[in-house]
Amino acid sequence: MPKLMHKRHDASDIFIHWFNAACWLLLLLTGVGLIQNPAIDPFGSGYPAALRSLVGGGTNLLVIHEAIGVLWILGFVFYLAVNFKGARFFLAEVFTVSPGRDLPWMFKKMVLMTLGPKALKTMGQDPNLPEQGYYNMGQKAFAQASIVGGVIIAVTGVVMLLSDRTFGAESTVMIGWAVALHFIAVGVVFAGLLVHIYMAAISPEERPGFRSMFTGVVPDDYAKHHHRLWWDKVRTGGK
Amino acid sequence: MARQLAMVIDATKCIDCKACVAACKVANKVPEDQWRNWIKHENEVPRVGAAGGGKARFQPGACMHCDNPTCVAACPTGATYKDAENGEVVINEGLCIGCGNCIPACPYGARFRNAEKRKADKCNYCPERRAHGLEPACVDTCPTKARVFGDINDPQSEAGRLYLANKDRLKRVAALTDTKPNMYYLGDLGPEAWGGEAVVPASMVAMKQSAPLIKGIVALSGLGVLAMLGRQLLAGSDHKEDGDA
Amino acid sequence: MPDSNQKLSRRDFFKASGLIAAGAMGGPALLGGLRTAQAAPKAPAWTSGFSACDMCFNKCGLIARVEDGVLTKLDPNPKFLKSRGMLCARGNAGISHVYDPDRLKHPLLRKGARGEGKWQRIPWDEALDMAAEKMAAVRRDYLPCGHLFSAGSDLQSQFVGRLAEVYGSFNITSHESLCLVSNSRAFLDTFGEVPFADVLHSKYIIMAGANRFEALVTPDSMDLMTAMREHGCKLVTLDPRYTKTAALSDEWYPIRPGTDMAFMLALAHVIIGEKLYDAQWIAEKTYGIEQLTEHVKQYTPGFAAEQCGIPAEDIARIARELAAAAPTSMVYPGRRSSDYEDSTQIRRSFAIVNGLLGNWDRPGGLLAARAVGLKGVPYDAPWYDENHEDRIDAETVPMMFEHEGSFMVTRDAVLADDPYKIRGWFIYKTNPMATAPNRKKTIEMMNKMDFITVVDIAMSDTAWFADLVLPSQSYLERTDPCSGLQGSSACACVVKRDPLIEPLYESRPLFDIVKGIAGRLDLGEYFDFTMQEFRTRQLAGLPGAEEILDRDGVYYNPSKVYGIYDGRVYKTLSKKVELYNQRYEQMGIDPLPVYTPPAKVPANQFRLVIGRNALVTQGSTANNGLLHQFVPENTLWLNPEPAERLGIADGDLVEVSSAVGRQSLKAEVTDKIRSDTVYMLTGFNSLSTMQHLAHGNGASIAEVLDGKYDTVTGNAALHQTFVTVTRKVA
Amino acid sequence: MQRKLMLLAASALVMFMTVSMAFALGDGNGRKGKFLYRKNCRTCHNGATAKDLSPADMTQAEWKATFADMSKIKCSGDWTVSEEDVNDIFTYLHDYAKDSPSPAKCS
Repeated sequence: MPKLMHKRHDASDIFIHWFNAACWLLLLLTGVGLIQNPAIDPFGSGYPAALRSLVGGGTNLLVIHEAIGVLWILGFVFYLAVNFKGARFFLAEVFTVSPGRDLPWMFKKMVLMTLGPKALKTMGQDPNLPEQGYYNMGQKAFAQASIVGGVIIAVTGVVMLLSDRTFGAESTVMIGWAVALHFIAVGVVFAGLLVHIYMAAISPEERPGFRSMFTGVVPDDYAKHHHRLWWDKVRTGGK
Repeated sequence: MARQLAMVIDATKCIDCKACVAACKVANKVPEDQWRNWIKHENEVPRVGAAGGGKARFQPGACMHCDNPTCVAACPTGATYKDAENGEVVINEGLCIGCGNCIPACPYGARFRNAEKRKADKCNYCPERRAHGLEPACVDTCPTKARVFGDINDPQSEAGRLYLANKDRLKRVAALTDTKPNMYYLGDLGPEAWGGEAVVPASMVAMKQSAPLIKGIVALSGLGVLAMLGRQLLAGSDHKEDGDA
Repeated sequence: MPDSNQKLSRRDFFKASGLIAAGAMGGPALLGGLRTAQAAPKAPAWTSGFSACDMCFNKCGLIARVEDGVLTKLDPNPKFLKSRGMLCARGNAGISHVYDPDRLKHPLLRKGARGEGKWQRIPWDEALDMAAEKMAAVRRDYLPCGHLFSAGSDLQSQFVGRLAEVYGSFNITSHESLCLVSNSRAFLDTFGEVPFADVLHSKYIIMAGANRFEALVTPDSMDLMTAMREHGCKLVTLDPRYTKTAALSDEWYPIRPGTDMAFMLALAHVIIGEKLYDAQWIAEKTYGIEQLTEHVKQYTPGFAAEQCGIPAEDIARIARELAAAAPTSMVYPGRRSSDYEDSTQIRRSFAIVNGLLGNWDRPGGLLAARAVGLKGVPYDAPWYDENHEDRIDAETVPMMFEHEGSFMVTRDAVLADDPYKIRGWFIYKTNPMATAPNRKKTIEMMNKMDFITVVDIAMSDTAWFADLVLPSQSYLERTDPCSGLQGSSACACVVKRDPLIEPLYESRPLFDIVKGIAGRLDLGEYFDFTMQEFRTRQLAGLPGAEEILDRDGVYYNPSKVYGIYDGRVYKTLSKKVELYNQRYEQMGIDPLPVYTPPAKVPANQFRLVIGRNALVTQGSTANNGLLHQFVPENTLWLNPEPAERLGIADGDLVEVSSAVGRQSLKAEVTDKIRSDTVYMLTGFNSLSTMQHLAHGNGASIAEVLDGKYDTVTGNAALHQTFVTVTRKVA
Repeated sequence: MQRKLMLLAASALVMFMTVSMAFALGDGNGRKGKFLYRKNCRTCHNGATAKDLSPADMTQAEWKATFADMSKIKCSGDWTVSEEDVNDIFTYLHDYAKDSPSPAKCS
């Protein structure tokens, strides 16, 4: 008898996720290649120099980065147009945090994943995790960071794109800050990204979750165990 | 010996006729009311009679292609860089987006944001003219030939000859920030220390200060992931709470 | 270089590679294909052509760079020795002159009242018909001399003179009688020729009434710098303003305006008194040393000190230093000398001191014109018995230059219709409305005319008040005749001009315009040649010159520099350097310059003096887009002491008013000018609103200057206007 | 006798005429003189048939001397110009003589 499955993601959700991932990867690669100043080089100036000579110069690299950036933004605009309801649901879920449940979950999960349940016991903490909704707090934290960060990156990106197309000398202060914020936002979100990739794609317990980012459905037991509050609703016919 | 394109200028010969400034504007299509080069005045106080005669000096100048270019240090993307081959401080107009960081970072005010191209702009020694085998526009047109351009490390070039012959008494404009400028003045250059201070915009300072923090955060989360990965691989067996499918 | 700056502009890359799709996959093929070689900066494809600059009279040789039919840069011609291989700021700004958006585009006929600025575009044939018809009418009603012709310093101006002569009019004026005729007259009547200064080899130079490091850049400017910095030449500058020349000279004295003659005669007093001159040269080559010795006894250094405001011992010392450096020393002849009613005599005193130094025709001194070898192209003009006897300004001043005339005297005569009426005016590339003093009189003069035709490149004020305005071509769009130029010790050379770009709009060269008019007046036979034919006849005596001109942009005649007068007589009555001028004596003019102190500047008034700046050519470049950025407006130089007394701060708007007119402009309070003198640049605040940059940018000096003239030559006297300056309450 | 008187009177008249012409010479119409010179004299004095002659070849004094006694001028015999024209031609030659104040252009 086939296992009971629950629908977790629409097709457009899946598309936008992987679209975002692909763009993020390319933008990161080219973006870091655009940074060439010893004071702020993430990996020293070797990488940018190599990448630039690969694509035939900084000019081309910037054009590629800008093109993908614009594509990335258009992708989200397209997603919003196609599945605005899904987007609203996603934002609602991500930004509703119940401190009582979510924060302890976050702390316990971090300890569990690194030091294991014994460490929690020695700290006098109940190793069982509070129940979580559609998204657990880790997912919510990263989502929040990548959304806020993403908006900053997009806005500052557009400012930089328009800088030598429409802006006059009086706006160089704004453009300067756009450069700085772009750099910082990418850095912060990237930090979160590392954890996200591990948790979602490598950590064994989230295998079903990972698969759901392709199939869109999750098995009943996974849902019950990982997202109890969402499982209760789904079982009784909710979403 | 690496090449260093530079100018050796005899300010005593300058008559402030603005030919070099006009020629530069035309040759490089510099927009209205923007300039790539200049002639600095000392506010010469009129001195009557024999005593005070002949002291006035007019000092032609432009971007000095410094050895310690504070402008390059302020550029996030390396759009402007000191060319290792001939010592020129170049602006790659394709890569520069006109963020303007480098402009206040030059203590001599040699940079500006080109109103038409909306990018950083400064003297680049007229590469198009040099490709035609011509001198930069300002050097070519100077009535008294006060400006001499060339590789100061090449004893055959006129600039080199002048540079090496007067090495000990050549003077350079001083600024509050020492950028080691490569514009050398023979004899009395008139105004000496008019250079200002290299000011790095607050946003760039913020970026520089935030870089280590960002690296720290990324490193931290990286460690976290490694820890989790380590735990997963080593202690994979002991927490099979929810055996997957 | 790590990455080539080959400019792959984003837009084409963006469009061409359809990157949006490719970017998503990031295939290696795409990335590999973009690698570009480390190309050197691409040399723009430009063609180069020789020409001669026309932004002032110097005609410096230049090389124009043209990129697909568009002028992009004017470079100096390194082979052009007269300009010492340089091109000044104005020369570089020639491109903004050619591509000035305010340039005249097609023939315009006045609608509405004169000066109202209403114009109607008409076709060329109709315009030429009208010009010829109106000229014929003037000749019918007022005889041929009833028509006035004026032309600026331009290679084609000689054809305006030719048209005038074949039309039958003797009345030709030019800008020379607003500028240098006094100086030319004085040196001509002393040495028999107007000299060129061999500044390069001079050891001691007194520069009075000239400002070679600032007013304009001539061969002397470069030579003076080389002489001072490399040959140890000493420069003494006399100028009421602390100009850049004063700032760079070894000694500067803020001489009281109008007292230069006292200074020069005091120099002569010392040189003769202390026998510092070369007695043998003076005996052999000069005439009148006895009379001069007697004459200058009264002009002691003490006397000059009191007049000029320069210490007597300095005057005496300078005289001795000047004589000690003779013959390689000089009182710099200069050019513009339209200053006082006795300017010719003032400049005679300059020439006489040079005569005492025995520097004529010798290194470091004053040089005669060198043979260039260009041939004239004579023509036999018709004769009209039905005509006035002589020029309208004849017989008013004793020594007027016959074919330069005197604009000032002509203007008065036209206004008085005495001795006869003038009702037609043809003007080419000169702007008396901006350069002649007392602009109201010039307007009155224009209003007397039945018909005025102006040929110019822009709507100057003179064109603004004309009836028919014809668009002329700039110097880079037309074929010009050859011209012989004097480069003092460096060279004597020939230049020519060929078109470097297609003519803009419906502009035509003056030669074609004049040829069209002459044809319509049945005078075509005097213009039955092309410019090329004209040039060939000019170069007849110089075999191979045309090829060399095409190859180098200049042809040098290896003519003698010094000793031109060895064994030749001077073109004076005594056939010698006339310290004492016999012809003056015969004509009742002071054979030796007699000093008369200038009028005292009335209380709380100022003397307005003239001066130039190498970025402005009198009345013709204030609208130049590039030069405007250097000098957007003119200002009134005012000494701090009177400024304080009048409550005027630097930058305040002030009103300058004289007996003839008033203007307002910003004050520039500076200690670089005497307290009894004020100064402003010429050529600003045009009435013509079709010159957007030059309209309303400061003050027009022509409106304020009073219109007196030199009693010997009729040259304008531009330093004799007293003005009051008051702060303008905004 | 009467013929002699007549002859005497005629020669006196001619003498008077030439002398007066010498004194009357000058202040003619130089411009017309240029035209007349070109029309009448230049045709021969173009360096081919006769010496290339232009005003600047002699000084003002030399011109005066030449015209003082016109009979000495070789070609004066075949002049077909009026007295007044000769005076105009002389004025032109004299006013533009080698030592006349000829100006310089603005070069």
